[in-house]
Amino acid sequence: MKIGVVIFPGANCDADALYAVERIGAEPVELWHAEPDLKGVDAVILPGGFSYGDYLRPGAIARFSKVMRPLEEFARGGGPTLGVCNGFQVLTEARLLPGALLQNMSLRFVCRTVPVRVEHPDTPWSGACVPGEILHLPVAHNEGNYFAAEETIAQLEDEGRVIFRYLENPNGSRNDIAGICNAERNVVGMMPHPERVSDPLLGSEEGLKVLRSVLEFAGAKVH
Amino acid sequence: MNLEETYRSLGLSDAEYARVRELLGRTPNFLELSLFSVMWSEHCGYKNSRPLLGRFPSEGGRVLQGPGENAGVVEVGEGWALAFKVESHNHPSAVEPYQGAATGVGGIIRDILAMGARPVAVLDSLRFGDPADGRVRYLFREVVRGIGGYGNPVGVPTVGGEVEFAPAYTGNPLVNAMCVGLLRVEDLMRSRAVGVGNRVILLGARTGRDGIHGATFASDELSGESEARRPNVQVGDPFAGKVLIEACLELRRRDLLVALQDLGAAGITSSASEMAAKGGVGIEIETDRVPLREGGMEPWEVMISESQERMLAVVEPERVEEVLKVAARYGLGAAVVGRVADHGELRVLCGGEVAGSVPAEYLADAPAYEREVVEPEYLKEAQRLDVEEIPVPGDFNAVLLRMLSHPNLCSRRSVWEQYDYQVRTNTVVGPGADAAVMRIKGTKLGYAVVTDGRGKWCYLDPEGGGAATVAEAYRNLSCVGAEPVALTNCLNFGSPEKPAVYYQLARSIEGMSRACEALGTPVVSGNVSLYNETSGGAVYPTPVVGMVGVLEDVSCHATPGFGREGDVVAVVGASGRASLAGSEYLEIVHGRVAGRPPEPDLALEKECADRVRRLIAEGLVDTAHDISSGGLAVALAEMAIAGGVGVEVEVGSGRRPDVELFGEAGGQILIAVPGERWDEVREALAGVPWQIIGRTGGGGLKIGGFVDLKLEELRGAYGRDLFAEETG
Amino acid sequence: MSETLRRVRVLVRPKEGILDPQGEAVRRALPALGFGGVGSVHVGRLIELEVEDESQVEDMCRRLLANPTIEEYEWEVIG
Amino acid sequence: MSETLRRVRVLVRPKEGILDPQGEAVRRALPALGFGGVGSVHVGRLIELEVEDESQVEDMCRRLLANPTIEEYEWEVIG
Ligand SMILES: Nc1ncnc2c1ncn2[C@@H]1O[C@H](COP(=O)(O)OP(=O)(O)O)[C@@H](O)[C@H]1O
Ligand SMILES: [Mg+2]
Repeated sequence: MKIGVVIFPGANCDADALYAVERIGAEPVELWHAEPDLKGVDAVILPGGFSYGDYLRPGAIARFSKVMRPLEEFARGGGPTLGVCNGFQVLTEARLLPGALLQNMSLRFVCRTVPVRVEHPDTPWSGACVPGEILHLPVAHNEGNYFAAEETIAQLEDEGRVIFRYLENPNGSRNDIAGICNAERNVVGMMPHPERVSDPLLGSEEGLKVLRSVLEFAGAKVH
Repeated sequence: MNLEETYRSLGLSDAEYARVRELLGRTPNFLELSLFSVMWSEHCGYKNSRPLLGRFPSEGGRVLQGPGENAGVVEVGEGWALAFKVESHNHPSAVEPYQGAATGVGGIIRDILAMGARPVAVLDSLRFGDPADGRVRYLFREVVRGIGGYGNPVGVPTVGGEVEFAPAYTGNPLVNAMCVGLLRVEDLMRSRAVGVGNRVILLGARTGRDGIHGATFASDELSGESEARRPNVQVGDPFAGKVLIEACLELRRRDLLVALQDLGAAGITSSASEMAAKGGVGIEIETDRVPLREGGMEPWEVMISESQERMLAVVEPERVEEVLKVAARYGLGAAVVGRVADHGELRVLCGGEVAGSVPAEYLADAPAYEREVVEPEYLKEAQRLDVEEIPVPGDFNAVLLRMLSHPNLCSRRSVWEQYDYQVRTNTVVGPGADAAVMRIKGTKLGYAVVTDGRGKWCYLDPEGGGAATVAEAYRNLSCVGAEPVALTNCLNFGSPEKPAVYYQLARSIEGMSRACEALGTPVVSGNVSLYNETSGGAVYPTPVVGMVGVLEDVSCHATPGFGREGDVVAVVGASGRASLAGSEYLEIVHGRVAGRPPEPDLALEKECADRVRRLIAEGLVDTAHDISSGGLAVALAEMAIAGGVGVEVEVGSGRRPDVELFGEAGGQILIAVPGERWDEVREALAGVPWQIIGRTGGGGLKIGGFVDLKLEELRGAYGRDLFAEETG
Repeated sequence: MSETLRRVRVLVRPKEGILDPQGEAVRRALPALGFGGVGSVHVGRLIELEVEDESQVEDMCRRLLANPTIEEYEWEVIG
Repeated sequence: MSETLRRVRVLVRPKEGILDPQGEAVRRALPALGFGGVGSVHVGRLIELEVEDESQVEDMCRRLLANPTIEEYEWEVIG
């Protein structure tokens, strides 16, 4: 399976995402922001970092990158797409996911490992988890405070689209939301960094479960 | 303004001006005078420290590059090497703390980049005044935000550092940043310009008027006038910095560069003249080819601007096009601004005319001042301490809680949680331990990094304190299981023109050097920051040491937290040396900064630390922590809090309990070992002093009949948020 | 060419009802500095740019300069 | 009480000559988004607040709302 990792200028978790993809035994493919080509990948990860310095608003400039046109097509066509941290911010700016990520309530950048509950395993990025499973995942962000209009939040909850939820909310996000998916459930955005917990030497490899899900998902689809 | 006023206003002394005239054999024009003034500033020219720095031992088996380059480089193994250096940004941070700290991080990262290394870790060593003061709190908060504000986006994890508070730093905070870079030995780059006819390419941001005369500013005492110099303030652009890193690494990978140099203080002038002087060549810069951010800049302004996020590269003519292409792909500015020449001069051209030209080696060779080293008056008085006058407290629980919640001893979590310490997924042990441990992907190898500074001890005893600083760094690396290899340092002192400060500087260097020799850790790079003074006087003499160590198998490392109940808890190192002199306890509880701290016994120090390190490397010990600020009681509390497991120990030397509990000496390491492994450990410790003091377990900390506290109580005191607004 | 450029000022602010932690932080900081009697505080963005064609500005605001989910904007030509 | 409150608008922008990384990044991004003909771009802060006593505003700007080291500001009463 080929998993593409988009490299925006200013992204800084691209290498980590590529590494994690390798760790789950998939083939990592670099997708350069300026090339409108997904190189035939089966899934795409928009990694964390500070694309364009997070200037103006996180993700605001990156979402206009050339690579975003084929990516939007891919996502709208049901392709498994994961945005992590800044990647999540890009997906909301691109309207592939609802809502926005505001500045943390504390007004501080926060880098901390927090317990996160997997609410729904029926996405390509959570299928390897059991419902209610608790993963310990690091967050590292300044704008991770998920916000959407009341109706949108209610809809997300009703439709089971809150995929990851903080047990200890590090940023003030509504309903302790750590990650959501789109209505078709193939596009997931999350603030915690699963790719960072990808090796026992780093403390744990719990995060690989999130990424392995997409392998299972692809396998399931083939059968 | 006449000539005399001009050179004085640029910061040159009469004698220095005379020297310039003599060297040139003529009167310099304004541009040339500007070049000399920035290059002969203390900051760039090391006028007062150069003769002393020669004392540092700088050679060792693993050293690939000692002082004299943008960073020192040591070999790790399997073809890997580490480049590292620490640098100060004290003055800019005093004026504009966020941007001062941010650009400090950016600047040191580019020094590492210039060696051809990928920046992989940042550490920050910070000193502020009393945090009860509102302005101090503002400086502290903004400096920390600035470090994260640059380090986080640029994708280099900030994995360690220190923060200390003392009134001596009130008007003049210290903001030192260290960066470590990883490279293949064969990729080591240097900044020597060679090859007459080669092109000089300026990479990165456009040049503006920012930081004009920043180097001179950094070499001045802070005064009301500093406020007026505010247009000097530089703003960091981490996004541009990140792009610059990636582009330079690609240029390096594709072997497109002859030499590379960052632009720091004194901008193009400093970089070009140093590159030329090192290569024994000349460099011509055409200022009208330099991409500018604002109109109407004079050639001299272009030459000394300190705009951030720029690098200077020497490139063979036939590779220029390729270099420009790589830059374009990254959206990075790049312009050919000059060429390497055979005349040995830094020549500035504007509109085809020579605007100024001076031999590069003269610029690089500032006059050096040696002064007499005379013991200052204050020292004898400060060292006087009659312990009998210090009352023994009644309630040790209360004393310990008070100490644990003191800004100098409490948890630094509220600082380091603002830093991304994990990005790049190599951080094996992050902030909060004795040293950070990093892995090198694709190998079993790891390295550890730490910064240490003991300003108060250096104030009370410059030589002993200097040695203790190096010994502490050595011990901290050993506690995580790393073999200490080499160090970098930043010498933060007051005005060297004051005899007391010069004495502190000279003796600290002596003490550090002795420790380096005894411990076998050479100095491979460093930085000097003098004139750290305000009307309130000089800062504590604060040499900051950044040390790097190697782990052959990074999976065998240790952390401070107690991990199991029932472990044997032992102290390795000489007992009975702990003293209240210069201790945190003496200051926090009794309000005194006094006494002569115990001098490290370097041979024993090394022996003990090396034994512990070997035990860790062999996988026998995984829990270790040195006894440092706050003494035994604080060290035990930290281990219990970190691991969430309590401990019960006895103390019984018959000395005063406050000395036993809170005295400081250095040289001692606490280890916790499962009972079944103890015999093996004991055998390995044969020949060095050690002592079993108790066992882990229970829900808190018990020390003899003196301390009995629950983990929650310890956590409550220790875990305070340093940024929370004080009430009352 | 600079004669043909118009200067435009764009003001972007958090929409009514959207959490504004920065504004809130400023509001809370003011009394400690001795500034009493302050009601609401909101922090937004100011963007000043020079454009050749002001008919593009509305589109720029909607697509890039503001995020309609959380922000509202207004703009005017100032020179 | 709200009758006695005046609405004040504060504009804070990077001082002339001080680097404006945000403005620069936006300026460079615009052409790729199909917005040509853009000259300079500067990004600053907009602060809107309600105060009882507008004579305090100048002081507020200097001490809290702007960083006079690198920023300049202007303010006006808007209601
Ligand atoms: N305290 C010190 N100990 C050892 N080397 C030092 C010290 N201070 C400066 N150096 C060395 O002197 C050279 C010049 O330092 P500096 O001007 O800070 O370098 P750069 O211009 O690359 O930032 C460097 O090679 C640096 O490592
Ligand atoms: Mg350098």
